[in-house]
Amino acid sequence: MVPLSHYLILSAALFAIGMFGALTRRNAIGILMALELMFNAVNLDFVAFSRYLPQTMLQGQIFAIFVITVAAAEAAVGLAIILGLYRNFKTVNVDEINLMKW
Amino acid sequence: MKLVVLVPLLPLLGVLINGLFGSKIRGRAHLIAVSASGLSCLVAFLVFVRAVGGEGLDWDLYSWLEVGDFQAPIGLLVDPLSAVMMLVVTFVGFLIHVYSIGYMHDDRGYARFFTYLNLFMFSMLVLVLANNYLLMFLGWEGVGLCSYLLIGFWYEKQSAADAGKKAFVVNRIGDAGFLLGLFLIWSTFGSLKYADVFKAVDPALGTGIYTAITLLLFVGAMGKSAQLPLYVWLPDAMEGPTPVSALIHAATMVTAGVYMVARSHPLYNLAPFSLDLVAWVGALTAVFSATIALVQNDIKRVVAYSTISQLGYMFLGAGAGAYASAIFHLGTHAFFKALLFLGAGSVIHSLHGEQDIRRMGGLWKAMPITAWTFLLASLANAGIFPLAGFWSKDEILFNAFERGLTVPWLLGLVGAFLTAFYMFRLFFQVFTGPFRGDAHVGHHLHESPPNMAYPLVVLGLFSVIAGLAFGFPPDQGLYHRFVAPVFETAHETAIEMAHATISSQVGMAALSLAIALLGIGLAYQFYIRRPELPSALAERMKGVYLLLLNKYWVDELYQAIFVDFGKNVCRFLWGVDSRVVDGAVNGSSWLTVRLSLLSAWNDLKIVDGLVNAVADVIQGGSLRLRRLQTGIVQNYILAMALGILGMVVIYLFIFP
Amino acid sequence: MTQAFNMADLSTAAPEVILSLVAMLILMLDFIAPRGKRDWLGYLSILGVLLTLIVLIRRWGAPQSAFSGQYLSDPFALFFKIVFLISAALILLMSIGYLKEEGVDKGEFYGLILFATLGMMLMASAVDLLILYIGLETMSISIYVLAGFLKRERRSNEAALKYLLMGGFSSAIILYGIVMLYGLTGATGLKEIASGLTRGGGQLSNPALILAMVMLAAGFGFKIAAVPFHMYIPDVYEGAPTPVTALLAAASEIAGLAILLRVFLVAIPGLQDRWVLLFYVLSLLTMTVGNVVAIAQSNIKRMLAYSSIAHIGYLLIGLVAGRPLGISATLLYTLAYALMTLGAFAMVILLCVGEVKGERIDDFTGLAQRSPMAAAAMLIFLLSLAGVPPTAGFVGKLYLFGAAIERGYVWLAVIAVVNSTISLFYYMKVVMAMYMRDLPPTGLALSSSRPLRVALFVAAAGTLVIGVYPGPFLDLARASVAGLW
Amino acid sequence: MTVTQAVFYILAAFTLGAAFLVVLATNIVHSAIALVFTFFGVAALYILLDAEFLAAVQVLLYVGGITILLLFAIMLTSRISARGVKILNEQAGISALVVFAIFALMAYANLRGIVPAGSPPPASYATASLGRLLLTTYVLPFEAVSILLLAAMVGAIILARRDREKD
Amino acid sequence: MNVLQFPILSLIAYLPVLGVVLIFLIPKESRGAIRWTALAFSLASFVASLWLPAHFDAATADMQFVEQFSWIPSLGVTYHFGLDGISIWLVMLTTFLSVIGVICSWESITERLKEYFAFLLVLETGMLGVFFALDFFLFYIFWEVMLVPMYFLIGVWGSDRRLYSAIKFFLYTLFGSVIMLLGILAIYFHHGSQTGAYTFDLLRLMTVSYPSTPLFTLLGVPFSFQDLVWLSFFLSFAIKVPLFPFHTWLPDAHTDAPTAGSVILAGVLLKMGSYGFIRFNLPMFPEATRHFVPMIVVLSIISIIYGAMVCMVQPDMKRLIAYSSVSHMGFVMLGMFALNMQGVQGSIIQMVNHGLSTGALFLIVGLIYDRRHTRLISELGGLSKQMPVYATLFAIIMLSSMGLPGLNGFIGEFLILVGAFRVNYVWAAFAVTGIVLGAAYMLWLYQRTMFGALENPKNAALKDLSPREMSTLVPIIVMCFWIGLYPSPFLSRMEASVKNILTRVNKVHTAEVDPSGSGLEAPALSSVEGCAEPCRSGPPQMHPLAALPSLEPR
Repeated sequence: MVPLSHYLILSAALFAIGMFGALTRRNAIGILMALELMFNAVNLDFVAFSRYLPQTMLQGQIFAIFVITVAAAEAAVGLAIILGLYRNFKTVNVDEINLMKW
Repeated sequence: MKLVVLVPLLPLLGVLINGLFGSKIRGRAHLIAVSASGLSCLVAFLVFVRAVGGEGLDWDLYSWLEVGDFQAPIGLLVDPLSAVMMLVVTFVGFLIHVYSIGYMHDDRGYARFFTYLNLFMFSMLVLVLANNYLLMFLGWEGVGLCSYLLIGFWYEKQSAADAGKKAFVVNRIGDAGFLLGLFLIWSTFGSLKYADVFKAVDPALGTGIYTAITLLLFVGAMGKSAQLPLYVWLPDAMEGPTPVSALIHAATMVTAGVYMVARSHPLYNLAPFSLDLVAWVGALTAVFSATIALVQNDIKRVVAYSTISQLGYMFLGAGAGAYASAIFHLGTHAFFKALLFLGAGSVIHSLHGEQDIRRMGGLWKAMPITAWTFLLASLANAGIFPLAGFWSKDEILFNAFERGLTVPWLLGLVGAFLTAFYMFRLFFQVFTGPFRGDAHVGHHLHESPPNMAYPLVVLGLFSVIAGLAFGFPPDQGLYHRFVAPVFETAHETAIEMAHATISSQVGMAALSLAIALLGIGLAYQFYIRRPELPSALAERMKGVYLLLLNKYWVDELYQAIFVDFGKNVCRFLWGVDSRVVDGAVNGSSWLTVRLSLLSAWNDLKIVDGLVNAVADVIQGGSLRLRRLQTGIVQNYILAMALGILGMVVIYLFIFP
Repeated sequence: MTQAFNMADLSTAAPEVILSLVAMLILMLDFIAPRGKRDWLGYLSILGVLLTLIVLIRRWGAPQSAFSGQYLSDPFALFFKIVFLISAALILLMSIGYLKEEGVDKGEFYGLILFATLGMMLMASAVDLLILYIGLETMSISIYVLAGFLKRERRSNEAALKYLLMGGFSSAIILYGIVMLYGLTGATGLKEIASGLTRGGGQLSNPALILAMVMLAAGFGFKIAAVPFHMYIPDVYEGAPTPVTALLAAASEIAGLAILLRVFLVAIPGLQDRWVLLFYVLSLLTMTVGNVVAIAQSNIKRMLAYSSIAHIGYLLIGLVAGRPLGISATLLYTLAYALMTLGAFAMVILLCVGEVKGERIDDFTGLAQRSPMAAAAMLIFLLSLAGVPPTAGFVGKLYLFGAAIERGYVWLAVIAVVNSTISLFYYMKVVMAMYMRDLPPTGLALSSSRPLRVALFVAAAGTLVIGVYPGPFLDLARASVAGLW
Repeated sequence: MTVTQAVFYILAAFTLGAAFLVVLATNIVHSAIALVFTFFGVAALYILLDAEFLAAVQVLLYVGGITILLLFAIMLTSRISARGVKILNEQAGISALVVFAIFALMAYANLRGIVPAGSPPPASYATASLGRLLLTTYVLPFEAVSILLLAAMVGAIILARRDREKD
Repeated sequence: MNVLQFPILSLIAYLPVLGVVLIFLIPKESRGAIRWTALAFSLASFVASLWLPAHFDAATADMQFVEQFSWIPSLGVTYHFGLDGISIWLVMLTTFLSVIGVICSWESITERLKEYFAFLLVLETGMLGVFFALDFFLFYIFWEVMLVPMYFLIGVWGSDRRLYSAIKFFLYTLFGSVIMLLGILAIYFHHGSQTGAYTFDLLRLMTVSYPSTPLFTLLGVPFSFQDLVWLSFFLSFAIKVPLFPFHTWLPDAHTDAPTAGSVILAGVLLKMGSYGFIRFNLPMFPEATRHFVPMIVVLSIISIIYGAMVCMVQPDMKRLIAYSSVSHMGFVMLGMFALNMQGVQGSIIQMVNHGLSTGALFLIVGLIYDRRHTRLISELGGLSKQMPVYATLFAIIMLSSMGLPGLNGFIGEFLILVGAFRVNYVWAAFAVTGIVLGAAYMLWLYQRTMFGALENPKNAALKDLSPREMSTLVPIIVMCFWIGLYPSPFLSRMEASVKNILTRVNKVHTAEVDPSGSGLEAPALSSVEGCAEPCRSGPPQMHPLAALPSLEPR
C-alpha cells in the first residue's frame, strides 16, 4: 500500500509545476493550463485524504467534484475572455498586454 | 479736594473734542485746548491752595486691575510733592499752550497739534497724581507716546519720524526696567500703592532687594530723563516743534524720572548704593552733556544738552538724598528752561526756521522782549544770584558736599562753570554783535506776536523770583516747609545740617556764584572782546574740539559695543535689543537684520524644510513604489508568490 | 438520509433563493426585451434587491443554520448581506445610466451583478469551506465577465484577463489551504475544523497547519487586496466599467473580508497569537503602501483603487484588535467604507459623458461652479474617506483606532493616523480641482441619468447620517458580532 | 515493493513528466496534448485511490471538455505554431527559485505535519453514496454550483459572441 | 444651571447655520440679499451671545447654561454644551469678530459670494461649537469641522500661493488633531477601565486622575501615561497656537487668506490652541503639566523673541503681522504656564486682546490691500497725509498691540509678566525683551507705511475710510479702550473658573511649582478673598529672588 505522504509529495510537485507555469508562460492560454494543473494537484490531495483518513464521509471526493466543475467553468470564461481580448490586441502574450500600469 | 480729578480730565476732554471734530473746527482748535489746560491749571491752583492748607488726598476712583491677590486701583494722590508737580505742569503747560497759538498758527496739523498737547497734559498729570506705581506707569508710557507723536509731528520729514521712534524705543528700554521694578516691588510688598508699599518698607528685608528695586526703577528714570547712557534720544527730539521741546523735553516729561526717584525715596533711602549711583550718574551726565553743549551750533541743541545736564543736577541732588532740593530745582528749571526754549523758538520763528547760531547775531534790537527774557533765563540757568537757578542748584551742590560726595560735587562745580560759559556763548552769539544771517531774512526780523511774547514775560518773572520767593532761606523756604512732611527723613538731616554749618553754606554759595561769573566772563572774553579766539582755540585743540562736536562718537561707540556683544551668544538677546534701538533709529541695523534674516531663513529652510522634506520623501516613495506596478500580470503573481514564501518562511523558521 | 429539499432550509435561505430567482427572471426577460429599452430590467433588478433586503431584515434574530449545518444565517452574515445588498442596489442605480452612456444594451449586466451579489451572500453565510469556495467562485466568475463587459474597450479586456488569471491563481492557493485543513481534521465545516484541531492537541505549531493558515491568508488577502497581493487592483479598477469597479471596491473586497473574519475567527482561533502578528504587518504595509502610492496618481479610478487598498489596511486593524470591539469596529467601517466609496465612483460616472471619461482628476476642474450640489456630495465622500468628521468615515476610524488603543496597539494606531493625514493630501487634490480652479471654457458636461443622482444622494445622505448619528449603526455592528463565537 | 506501489511510481513519473511538458513545451499545441496526458495520469491515480467515479468525471470533464475548449482557443488565437518566439517570460529564473522553495516548504510541511492515521479503512465502492450525498447533504453546493455554471455560461456567451450592433 | 429655559448656547451656535440654509435658497444673482442675510445672522448670534455675560454667574466655577442630551449611548457620547469663565469671553470674541468678518468682506469679495458667506457662517458655528463643547467627541467634531471652511476660505478666495497655503494649513492642523484623537481615546479607555463607565464627557473624565508614574525614560526624561497623553494634546494645540517649532503654517495661511479669513484665523482659530491647553491639559493632567512647564516656557520665550525678530525683516505687512501673532501667542502660553492667577487670567485676557488687536491689524492691511492690491511695505509710505483717519485708527491699534498702558494689550501683557515674574524673574526678563522688540517692529512698520513723504504716485489718490470700513474698526477700538481702562468686568467673570483650574493643577506639593506665592491660589484659595489689605504671599524673606533655584528650567 502506498503511503499517504507519497501522494502528498506528488501533488505538491504538481502544484509547484503549475505555479511555475503560471509564473512564466507568456501565452495566456498556457497560464490557464498551468492553473488547471494546480487544481488537479489540489484534487489529488483531496481524494488521497478522503481515502486515507479514517471515518470520512467522502467529503474529499465531493469537494474534488465541485473543484473540477468550477475549474471547468472558470476555464470556459477564461477562454472567452482571451478570445475577446485577442480580437482587440491581436496577441495573447500577457507581457504584451500592459496598457495599464503605474 | 476731589476736584483734583478734573485736573487730568479737562485736558482729556480737550483731546476727545479736538480728536473727534478737529478736522471740522481746524482753526479754532486752540480755543478748546487752551481753555482746557487753562481751567485745569486753575483747578490745580485751587487744589494746591487747599493742599498748602494741609489737606491731603489718597483716593481710589475704582479698582483697575484686580486679579487674585494682585490689585491696582485708578487712584489719585495729592500730597505736597504731587501738588507742586501738578502746579508746575499745569502752569507751564498752560503758558506753552498759549505760546503755541502763535507759533503753530499756520501749520496744517493745527488741530492735531493741540490734541497731542492736551493728551500730553493728561498723561503727565496722571503720572504725577497717580497714587500707585501702575497708574504712574500708565502716565509714564502715555507721555512717552505723546513725545513720540509730537517729535514726529512733521512726519513727512524723515529725520523727524526717525527721531520720534528713537525716543519711543529708547524709552521703552527704560520702561522695561521700570516694569521689572514694579514686579519686584509687588512681589516683595504685595502691593503697588505708594501708601502700602512705603508702609511695608522695613530694613529687615536687607538692602539687596531694595538695591535691586531702586536700580530697576532708575533704569526707567535714565530712559525717561535722558541720563547716561540712555540720553541719546533727547538731542534728536529737537526735531519736534519748539513748544514741544519746551514743554516735554525741558519742563515736564524729562523730569518725570526725577519725580519718580523722589517719589520712591523711602526705597532709595534704604539702598545707599543706588543713591550713590544716582548721584554719580547725575554728576557725570551734567558735565558730559555740558561739554558737548560747549561747541554745538544749533540753538535748540545747545539748550537740549543744557537740559540734560540740568537733569543731571537734579539726579545729583536726589542721589544726595536732598529730594526736596531736586524737586525744587526741577521746578525752577521748568521755568527758565521752558523760557529758554520758547525764546529760542521765537528767535527761530522770526528767522523763518533758521537754527544755526553762526547765522544769527545782533537780534537784541529786533526783538527786545525775547532778548531780555532770554538773558534772565540764561542767568538763572547759569545760577547767578539771586535768580531761581542759583538757589536750587546751590542747594543741590551743598547737599552733595555735605553728603560727602566730594567728587560728584566737584563735577557739579565744573558743570556750573561750563553751564555759565555755554549759556552766554549762546546768548552773545545770538543777540549781540552783527547779524550774520542772509540779508533778506535780516530785513524781516520782528518781535514775536503778543500771544508768544506774554508767556515769555511771565516765565521770565518766575525765573527771577521763584527761588527767592519759595526757596529762601535755603532748605527752609516756603517750599521746603511745604514739602517737608513728604521727605521728613531726608529733610531733618538737611535741617540740622543747615543749622550746623550755616557759614559753610554761605561760603559754598559764594564759591559756586564765583565760578558761574567766571564762566560768563570767559564767554564775554571769547565772543565779545576777541571773537577770533574760539576758532583759534578750536584749531589748537582740534582733537578735543572734534570729540565734543561729534558728541564723543557715542552713537558709533554703541554700534561697536553691541556688535561685539552680539557675537557673544550669552549677550545675544541684549545685543539684539540694543541693536534694535539704533537699528530702528537709522532704519538699518545690520546685526538685527542679519539675525532676523537668519531666523527668517531658518524659518523657511529648517523648520519648514523638515516638514517639506518629509513630504518630499513621501512623494518620492510614491513615485518609486508606483514603478513596481509594471502592468505585467505575471509580475503581480510573482509578488504574490513571494509574499506567500515570505510568510511561510517567517512562520516555519523565524518564529516557529 | 434527509430529503433533498425541505422547506425549512429553503425558508432559512429565502433571501438567496429570491435573489437567484430574480436573476434568472432578468436573464429570461432579457430575451423578450425590445432593443434599446432595457432600463426597466435594471429597475426590476433593483426591486428584486430591495425585496431581498426586506426579507433579509425580517429574518433578523437568533442564528439559524440550514442545509445540514453548511449554511448559517446569523447576525454577522445578515450584516454583511445588508451591506452587499445596499451596494448592489446603488450599483444597479449607477449602471442604468452608465450602460446608456457606453452604448451597452445588454440585460445580462444586471443579471451578472445579481449573481455576484448572490455569491457574496453565500460567502457571508458559509460555515462550510465548500459553500464558501463555491460562493467565492460564483462572485469571482461573474465579476470576471463584468470586468470584460465593454468588449470594444481594450482596457476592459485587459482588466478582465488580469483579474481572471490572478483570481484563478489565488483560488488555487485558497484550495490548497482548504485541503490542508481537511487533511488535518477530516472536516470542511468551520466548527468541526476548530474542534478537530483542538482534539488534535499540540497541533498549533504543526507546519501543515501553518501552511494552511498562510495559504488562506494569502488567498483571502488577494480578495481583499492586501499588500502584497494587491497589485492587480489598480489595473482592474482602471480597466473595468466603473460600476463594476464600484462592485469590486465596495462589495467584493468586503465579501472577502467577511470570509476572512469568519474563517480565522471560527476555524482557527487557536492560532490567534500567530495570525494577529501576520495581520498587524499586513495592515501596516497595506495602509502605508496604499496611501503613499495614491499620492502619485492622476487617474481618479486608480487613486480610488489605492485609497481602497489603504482602507483595507484600516479594516485589518479591527481584526488585529480582535473580539469584540475590533471586529464590530471592522463591521461598522465596512458599512461606512461601502457607502463613501460607492459615492465616489458614482461621481466618476456622473462625469463620464462622451469623450470625457471623468477619470482624470482634471476632469473635476470647476465642478463647484458647474454644479455645487454634486461638488458638495463629492466633498462629503472625500472628507469621509479622509476621516474628517462629521462623516461616516470619521466614526468608523474613531472606532477602529479606539479598538487598537484599547488593546494597546498604540503604534499601529499612530501609523494609521499618520496615514490618514497623508491620505488627506491626495483627496484634497480633487477638492482643489473642484473648488479652487475655474471652470474650463469648454464647460463641464454631467450625465443626465436620474437614478444615478438618486444613488449619489443616498450615498451622501448615508455617509452623513452615520457620521452625525452613529448610535444605531454602532449597536447594529455590536449585535452582529455577538453570535460569532 | 508491491505492484500497486510500482504502478503508483510509474503513474507519478508519467504525470509529472507530462506536467513538465505542459509548462515547458515550446509549441502551445504540444503542451495542450501533454495536458491531456497529465489529466489521464491523475485519473489513473484516482482509480488507484478507489475513486472510480471521480476518475470518470475527470476524464469526461477535463479530457472531454476543457482540453477541447483549450485547443479551440489555441487554434483561434495563435498563428499556427509560431516558431522561435520564446515561450517563457524573463522572470523564469527567479520564478524557478521561488517555486522550488515553495515546493520544498510544502513537502516539508506535508511530511512533518500530516500524520498518516494508521491504515486506511477498507475500500468501499462509494459511487452510489456519492450520488446520494450530492443530492442530500450537499444539495446546497449542488444548487449553488449550478447557478455558478449558469453565470459562467451566460458570461462566456456574452464575451465570446461578436456583437451584431457594430461589425 | 441654565438660567434660561431655552438652550441659548445651541441657539447661538446654530443661528449661523440657519443663515447658511437661507443663503442657499437665495439666487446667486441677488448679491445684496446674500450679504444682508449673512450679516443678519452673524449679528443675530452676536446679539444672542450678549445674553451670556449678562446672565453669567461670576461666583461659581461650574459650567453654566448647560445643555446635555444623550447622543451615542453605546459610546458614552453626549451632546453636552456649557460655558464657564474661560470660554465666555472667547465666545463673545468669536461672535463679535464674525460680524466684523462679514462686514469687512462686504465689497472686497466679488465672486462666488454665496459659497463665501456660507463658509464664513459655517466656520462661525464650528468655532462656537469648539468653545461650547464639553464632550470630547463633540469637541473633536467641531474642531475638525472648523478646518474645512477655513481651508476653503484660504484656498478659494485667497491670494497668490493660496493652494499651497490652504493645503499646508489643513495638513498641519489635521495632523495635530488626529494625534490628539489618539490621546482622547487613551483617556477614554483608561477612564472606562477605571470606573467601568465609558464616556467622552469632559467633566466626568476629569473626575479620575490619570497615572503619572513613569512608564519609561527617554534621554533621561521619565514619561508617564499622563505625559504621553499630554504630549498628544500638546502637539495638536501647539500647532494651533502656534508655538515655536510648529508655527510655519501660520505666515503662509495668513498671507494668502482673504481679509476676513486672516481676521478670524488670528482672532479666534489661534485661540483654539491656547484654549485647549487651559481647558484640557492643565486640569486633566496636572502632574504632566508641571512636568512640562520648563519645556513650554522655553518654547514660548523663543516664540516671543524669535517671532518679534522675524517681524523685523518682513517686506510683507500681512506676513509681519502673522509673525507678530507668533510672538503674542508666546506671551499667552508663558502666562498660562506660570500657573498662577495673574498669569492664567492674563493669558486669557491676552487671548481676547490679541484677537481684537491683531484682527484689527489684519483689517487695516485688508483695507489698504483693497485699495492698492499690494501688501508690500515698500510700496506704501506717507499714507497718513492722504488718509488721516486711517492713520489714526492704525496708530491706536498699533499701540494696543504694543501693549501701551490704557489699552487692552497692556492689561494682558502686564498680568502675564507679573505671573511669570513671581515664578521666575528670568522668564519675565526675557519676555520683557519681547515687549521692547514689539515696540520696535510695530513703530517701524507704522513709520514706513504712514510716515515719510508720499513718494509713490500710486498712493496719491487713495481715498480715506468709508463709513462701512470704519464700522469694522471702531467697535474693536472701543473694546480695546474698555478692556484697557476697566477690565474688571472681564477679569471678575473668569476668576472663579481660573481658580478652580489652578486648584486642580497645583493640588499636589505646590511648593515645587511656585514657592513665592502662586501656590497660594491652590490651598489658600478661600483665603484670597479673605485678606482685605494687600495680601502678602508668604513671609517677606520668601521673595522670588530667594526662591529661584528650584524653578530654573530643569
